[in-house]
Amino acid sequence: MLGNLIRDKGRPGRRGYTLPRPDVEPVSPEEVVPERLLRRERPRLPEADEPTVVRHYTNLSRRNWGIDTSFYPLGSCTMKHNPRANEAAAAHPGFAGLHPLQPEEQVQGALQVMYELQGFLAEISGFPAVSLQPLAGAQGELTSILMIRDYFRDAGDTGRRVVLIPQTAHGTNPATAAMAGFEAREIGLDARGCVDVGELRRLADESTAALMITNPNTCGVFERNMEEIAGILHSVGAFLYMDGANMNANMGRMRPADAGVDIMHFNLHKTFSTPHGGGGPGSGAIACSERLAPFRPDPVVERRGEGYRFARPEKSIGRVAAFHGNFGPMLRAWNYIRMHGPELREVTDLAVLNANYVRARLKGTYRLPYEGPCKHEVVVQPPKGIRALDVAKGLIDHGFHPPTIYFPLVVKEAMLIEPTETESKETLDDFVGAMLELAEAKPEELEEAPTRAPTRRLDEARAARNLKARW
Amino acid sequence: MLGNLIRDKGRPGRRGYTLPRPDVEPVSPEEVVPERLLRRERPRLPEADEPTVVRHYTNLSRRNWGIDTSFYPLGSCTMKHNPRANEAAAAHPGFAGLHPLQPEEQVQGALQVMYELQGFLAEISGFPAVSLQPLAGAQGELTSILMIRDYFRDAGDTGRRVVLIPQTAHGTNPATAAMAGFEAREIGLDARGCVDVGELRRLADESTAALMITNPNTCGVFERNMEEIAGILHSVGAFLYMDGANMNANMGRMRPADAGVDIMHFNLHKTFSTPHGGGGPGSGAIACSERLAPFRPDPVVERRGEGYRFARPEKSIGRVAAFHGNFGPMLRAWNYIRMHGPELREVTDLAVLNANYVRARLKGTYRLPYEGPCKHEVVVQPPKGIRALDVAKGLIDHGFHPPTIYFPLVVKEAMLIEPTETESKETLDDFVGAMLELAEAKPEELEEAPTRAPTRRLDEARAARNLKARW
Amino acid sequence: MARFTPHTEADIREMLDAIGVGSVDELFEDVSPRFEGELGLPPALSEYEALREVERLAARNRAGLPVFLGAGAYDRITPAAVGAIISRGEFMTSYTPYQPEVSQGHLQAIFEFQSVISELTGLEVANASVYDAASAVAEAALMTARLTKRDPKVALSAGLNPRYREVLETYGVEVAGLPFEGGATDFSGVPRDASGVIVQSPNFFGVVEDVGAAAEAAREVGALAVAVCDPIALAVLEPPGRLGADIAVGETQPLGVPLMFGGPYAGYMATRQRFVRQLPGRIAGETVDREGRLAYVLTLRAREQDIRRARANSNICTNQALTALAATIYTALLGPEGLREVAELSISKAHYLAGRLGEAGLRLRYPEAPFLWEFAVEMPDVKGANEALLEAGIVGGLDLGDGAMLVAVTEKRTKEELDAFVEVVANAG
Amino acid sequence: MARFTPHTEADIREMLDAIGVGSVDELFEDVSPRFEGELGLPPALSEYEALREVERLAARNRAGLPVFLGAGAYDRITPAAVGAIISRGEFMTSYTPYQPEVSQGHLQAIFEFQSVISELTGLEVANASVYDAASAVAEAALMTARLTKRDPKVALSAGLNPRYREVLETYGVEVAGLPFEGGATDFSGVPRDASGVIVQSPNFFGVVEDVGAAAEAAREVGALAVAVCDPIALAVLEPPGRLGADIAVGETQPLGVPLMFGGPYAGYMATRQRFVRQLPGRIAGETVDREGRLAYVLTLRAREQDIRRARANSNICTNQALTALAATIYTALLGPEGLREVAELSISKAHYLAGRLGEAGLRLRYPEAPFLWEFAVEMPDVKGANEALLEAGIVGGLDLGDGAMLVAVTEKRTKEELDAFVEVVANAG
Repeated sequence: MLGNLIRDKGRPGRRGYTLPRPDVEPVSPEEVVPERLLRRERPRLPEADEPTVVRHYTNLSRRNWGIDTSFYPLGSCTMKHNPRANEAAAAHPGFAGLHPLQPEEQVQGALQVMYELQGFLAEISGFPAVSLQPLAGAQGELTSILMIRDYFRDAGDTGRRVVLIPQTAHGTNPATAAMAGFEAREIGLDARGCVDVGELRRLADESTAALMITNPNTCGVFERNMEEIAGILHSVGAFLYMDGANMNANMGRMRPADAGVDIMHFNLHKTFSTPHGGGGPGSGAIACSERLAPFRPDPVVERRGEGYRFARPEKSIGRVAAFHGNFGPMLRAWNYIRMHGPELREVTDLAVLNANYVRARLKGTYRLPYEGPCKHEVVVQPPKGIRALDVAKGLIDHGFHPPTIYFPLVVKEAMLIEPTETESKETLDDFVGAMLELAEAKPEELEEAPTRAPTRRLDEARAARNLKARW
Repeated sequence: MLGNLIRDKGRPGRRGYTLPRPDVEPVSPEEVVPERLLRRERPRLPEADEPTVVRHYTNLSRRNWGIDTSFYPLGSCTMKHNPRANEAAAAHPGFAGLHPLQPEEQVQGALQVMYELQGFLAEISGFPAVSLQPLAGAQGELTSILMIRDYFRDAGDTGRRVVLIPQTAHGTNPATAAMAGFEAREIGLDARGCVDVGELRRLADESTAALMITNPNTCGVFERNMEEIAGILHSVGAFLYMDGANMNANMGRMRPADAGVDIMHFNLHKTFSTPHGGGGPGSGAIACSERLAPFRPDPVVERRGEGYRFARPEKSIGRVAAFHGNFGPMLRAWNYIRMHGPELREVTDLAVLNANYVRARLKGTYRLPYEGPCKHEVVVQPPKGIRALDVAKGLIDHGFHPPTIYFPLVVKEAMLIEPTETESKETLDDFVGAMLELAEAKPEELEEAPTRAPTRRLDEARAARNLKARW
Repeated sequence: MARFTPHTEADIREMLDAIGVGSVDELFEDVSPRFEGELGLPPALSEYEALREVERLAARNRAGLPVFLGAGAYDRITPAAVGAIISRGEFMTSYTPYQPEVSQGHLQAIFEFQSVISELTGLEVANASVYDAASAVAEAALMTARLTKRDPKVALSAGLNPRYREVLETYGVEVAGLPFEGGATDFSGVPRDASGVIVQSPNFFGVVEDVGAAAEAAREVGALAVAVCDPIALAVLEPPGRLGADIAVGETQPLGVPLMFGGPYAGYMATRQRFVRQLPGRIAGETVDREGRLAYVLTLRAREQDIRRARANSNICTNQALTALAATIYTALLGPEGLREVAELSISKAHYLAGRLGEAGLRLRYPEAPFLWEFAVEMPDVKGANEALLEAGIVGGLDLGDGAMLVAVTEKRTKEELDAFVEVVANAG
Repeated sequence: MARFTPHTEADIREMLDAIGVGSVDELFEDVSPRFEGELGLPPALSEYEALREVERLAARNRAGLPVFLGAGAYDRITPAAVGAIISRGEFMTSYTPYQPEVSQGHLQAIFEFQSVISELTGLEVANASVYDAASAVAEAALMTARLTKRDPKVALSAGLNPRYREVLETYGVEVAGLPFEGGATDFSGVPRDASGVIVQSPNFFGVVEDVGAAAEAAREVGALAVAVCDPIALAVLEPPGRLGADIAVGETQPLGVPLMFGGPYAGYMATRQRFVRQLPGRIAGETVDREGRLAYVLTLRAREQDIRRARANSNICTNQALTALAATIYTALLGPEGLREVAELSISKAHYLAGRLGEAGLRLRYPEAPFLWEFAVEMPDVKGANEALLEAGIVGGLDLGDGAMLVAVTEKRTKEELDAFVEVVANAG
């Protein structure tokens, strides 16, 4: 019997799609391309009919969980409900059919969406300037750090080689700093899980380009010393960058610009409910101060009279994407913000309420490395003798997607739980019930989990050892 | 813990949808309706948020199989692939947003679709006249028989009280005859499974209004004596009606009008690939001879000059639907026929090929009550000692939706298998493999099946005994 | 090669060999008379070409304009989530749940639909849907005959949607007319041999009728009362079951189903528990599986055609399951408060429009009768008014053919649209 | 109340009690500086109102016209099945498959995507996608630096899409220009310290370049060759892996992904097996579960930022999984013959158009160079031509700013549209 790949389900000569018949004289590749540049062997691609393709991918999807099927409290990923209205907006042929290079006068509706979204993000963050171009959060980080790099280049300030990064940071932060040519230097935490201000004072100097802070940080703890931190950095001429992955704890409650942040990125797919798609597309818009605004990527959208147009910021770092960014997620985020208006604050409030509720209910059974209240997510540790991995797999058998585990790195056996505001108390109660039950399970039983998922635990080492990454 | 109904997942005060704010002075029902006609108690409806509703119905769907998930050889139901192009057509707001009572000049595109579809069905059946109005196959039957009734009334022929129905007929046939006020009289079969022509000769007389034949019949056997049968009926002044549920075995190979049929219905959802939706919507268009054409339901679509308009046939039986029929399925069927053109014959050919292939492969293990070749479906019987029901449930554990079982009634332990043309040889081979394996299973083991489905076998008697049909 | 078929030449060869015939033609040797020609259909189009053709035809329709037509189909707001869910393949590409073990999704959805209808109508039991409101009315009339053991004969007035009445008559039900005055029905003269009395509320002209009076009139002659009700209206009107109706029927299109030029919609039917065996159509009931887990199954099947054949209580088989699912999801999203809000918004806007039309000098046909969101307004030249409205980008109301327009106003209409309507009509009138 | 949240007043009360605080405000007491104002955003709209606004904005775009723009994004035919499948909630609402037991759908789809890309490019291994072609080019350039242990410096010509070049430069890669003549690149002068040579084929001007020459030139200086290829072109062109390229990158938008004003698209990257540890991004690999069943898992994770942090080979995390899935489904539907047919139809139509333009007296900029479906044609007034085209309901080609228009012709263009294009341009020119 053949395997389960789509290629195994085909047979030579089958076709899943019919194209229009030629209405002009056929011209073959052989007639127009030199022979040595012509393909000699057919690619071994599936040859399958539409019914088979539809059934194959439908059944694949049934081996996958999403927010639509299950509670999905993946910490730092903000797996909130994706409103179907957003999808209706993005499906509109008046947007979906637009070519990115159509002249500005043909795409005024799209430009207006971008212009207004820039304004919404400016308002939410408190910054005067936005760029929607970065294609994902990590690219938003890179864009921000490159802007800082270019700022110093432009200022002739050549000694800025260090970017400070708290131990709690997402891995993308140090990777970004390195990619932008900086030395990523780690900075420790205080007892509350916040950036150690004392250490910052010692480390920050004229070689410092920026500190990359996440707030609330990945322990779910609010960095209360933001203003002080910003002050220290500014005093040595450095910038404070904020990783906006956790903006779902801030909207309407804290504006990064007010706290002294100089530049930040948003994850439209996290905070503003655009679908995560199994790992993208995301969208990593950035917002920044006047000082950094001239360095934004090319282009941004400006208003001129009644119309909108693209413009290149004066000292732009250049493009980070071939076109204008991931417009699909922008349109969805615009729609989401339009459906909330100032009530976005309640999104924040309920996200934080949900996390604190889970925290309160787990307290006493799970260990809480940091004092409360937490923000939109909470980091917990299983009781001694039980591994986070086993609890995670055990949750699958209870019908829950596991939280993020073994992150943040500073907490041993960390389980980072982000319920988001779109989950009900009953769901949280069921989840807590499962967590409490698992805390009392025998480790050797837990080791067997999951038993009710599409697969049992996988041999991950084997995949790396004998790499097979294609048919 | 609450149950799994959507109502159990709500809580007073929750809302899944926000409506526009009033932009006029609010008027309450109390202001405009006499108090005794005002609702006193709130209906106990779900109060749930959008995330919960989406998750609930997504997970319900995951407890359901469809053609998209599994081979679904339900005999007499033509569970062929539903092309996604049809869905794209039906989703077009230029159709989906049309009110049925918009004046004809505002709906010319929709009328053209109906007019062309009438023509397509006329061509496929060989008849000069079509009505698209019946909302499902059974209503198409009823429409046909009512037309025959009115024909005789109109002709002053008052003695026609009997409708003859072969033993193999779908249950809708006798039910329809009864509903139209006729006496449904059964007629037997010959050894081949076809209408017993001798018996027909004896039964047919001036009290006969019609014979309702299905061709190929529900044994998957072609009624070869169609012309003779039509002749007998016509000789006594009666009509030959054909149940078109099985047109997937006829398109391009046999036109009912050519065989002497006077009137027939189509199932657009079977033959022309519109989705069955878990039990509808269907669409039961009819086609008929010139003689019966004046009796078609009101309205049909006519062409006048460059435009299209509705018209009431001269002696119409009246409406069978509030509006023009199930337009959604019509549009899909139109699209399907446009994508096939004369190649519809190949649909028929491959449907019949698939059924005969299954038949040939099962032969020797399963009993074949009728000689071959079969048409688009085949009736088989399990080996002695094994029940059709058990094989059916066993198939579920192999990942196949069961065929129709215990129908046709004339075959004991019947399993009516209709593979349709959209299934591949590999799928049929896998299915046959499962069937052969089940034929050798121990009855007591089979009795346990299914064990891998969302539920085990149900207590059907209990459902009827203690009727609970609502929350 | 045919589209959507996987057969290669090699497949066909192998299959023919297994069957033991030389060609596909041989499989049709028993077919007589055989059609040997080529079907006279336009040549096959690719998907893209066909959809472009759909696009072209769609452009010949006037869709997307504000619509003031009602009369049984209403231009209401449809939540995006409804379409997203019902298009899932498991719902869309399955059929009647004869095999409950692999059909729990649809079965439970039907159970929920029945529950929604029972709650809205105030009756104990509902079926899984019938084709549309018209066939529901007809089936209900036939049901009254079976239950009263009388010939099917129903008393009704001009307040019943004339299209429903037409279908009733097509289905062979005798109709006895009742007087209709001032917008409402006079139920005092129900014939003694009637099997049923039918009351629509709000009626065809939008007027809220006295369902209780109809029920009483039915009871007096030993007939049953059938109420025809818009489910949105039941968010604010006393349910027919509470007013004495024995059967309630109607159209679920207002519950989140697109207009789609008249269908697919879905009729609903509800009745008293003791009449359930005369209820046509599918019914899903609760039960348990072998392991005691709650599950759903089609039940009381002995009423149906595939079991009882000529003695079935209807010939209905395929109903409108997917549409009924849409209505269920809609109701779940809106909830009781949402439905009420839809009703209230529609009432507010309709009464605003009626008021403005009055100010503009137009007269309601039934000025004293209570209405919700649909009303007849007198107009010297309805056709002219509708043409003027269309020019202004508005689809006007239904021309009643006797100097009045039937106007429906849903929650979807904005004040702007209402004002534009008044302005055009006032000038055209 | 916020939308899409289930919290009732009672829920909130109970939850606050469990937490032991009196109000939600208290949960923000540690926030400083706290924002105490109201966000200056337009008031909340209902779904219907928001979507009507979308409708209005969409009407300010000129979409749905025949498009002759290419330059990295192509108006190709998209099968209806693609959108139907990728919108399934399990695919759409999940995230990176960190938990393989409940993510086999996406993991297998990634494995299939990698396989498709490997097959098309003739290279052994591909990743799960990066953001777009531009970032793929930049990541490839950085990869050449890591592999050669040189500073990132790539040789390339004007044949590379200038937008890709811009991103490359933004990413900090040094660029050495190569001569570009007659529509093709002269690879003879690659600097000895270059880490890579980049060749795009078909190049920005639509011309098929000699990828083999680029590879040889790279090898001579110890650099690696990066080929940038349209995946549809690879149905007919010799794959870069066979022509000596070490890395192939490109844009999967032509594989069934809507234009969507420039994104989401998905970049692909493929390379030789021995370079896999320097490949950025996710990679799904085959393995087995405890019961020996075949399954898929993210593998070689030690390359990635969440494991290796500052020493990761890229900072990429979220990629374009759903778009990559769309491309995989598209490829599965079309198959090798379908892809070839798309290419051949495009070639036929483009050459027909080029011929007709020639007849009309317009000159191709590179008349001797081989092209597939995109070409530069000289025109005195490109802007004027495009305006005339728009008036005729056609979106013209890209104004190259130097008296030429870059014209892309896909299989979607009909002869009618091509003829109309010629007629307008001939008259406007």
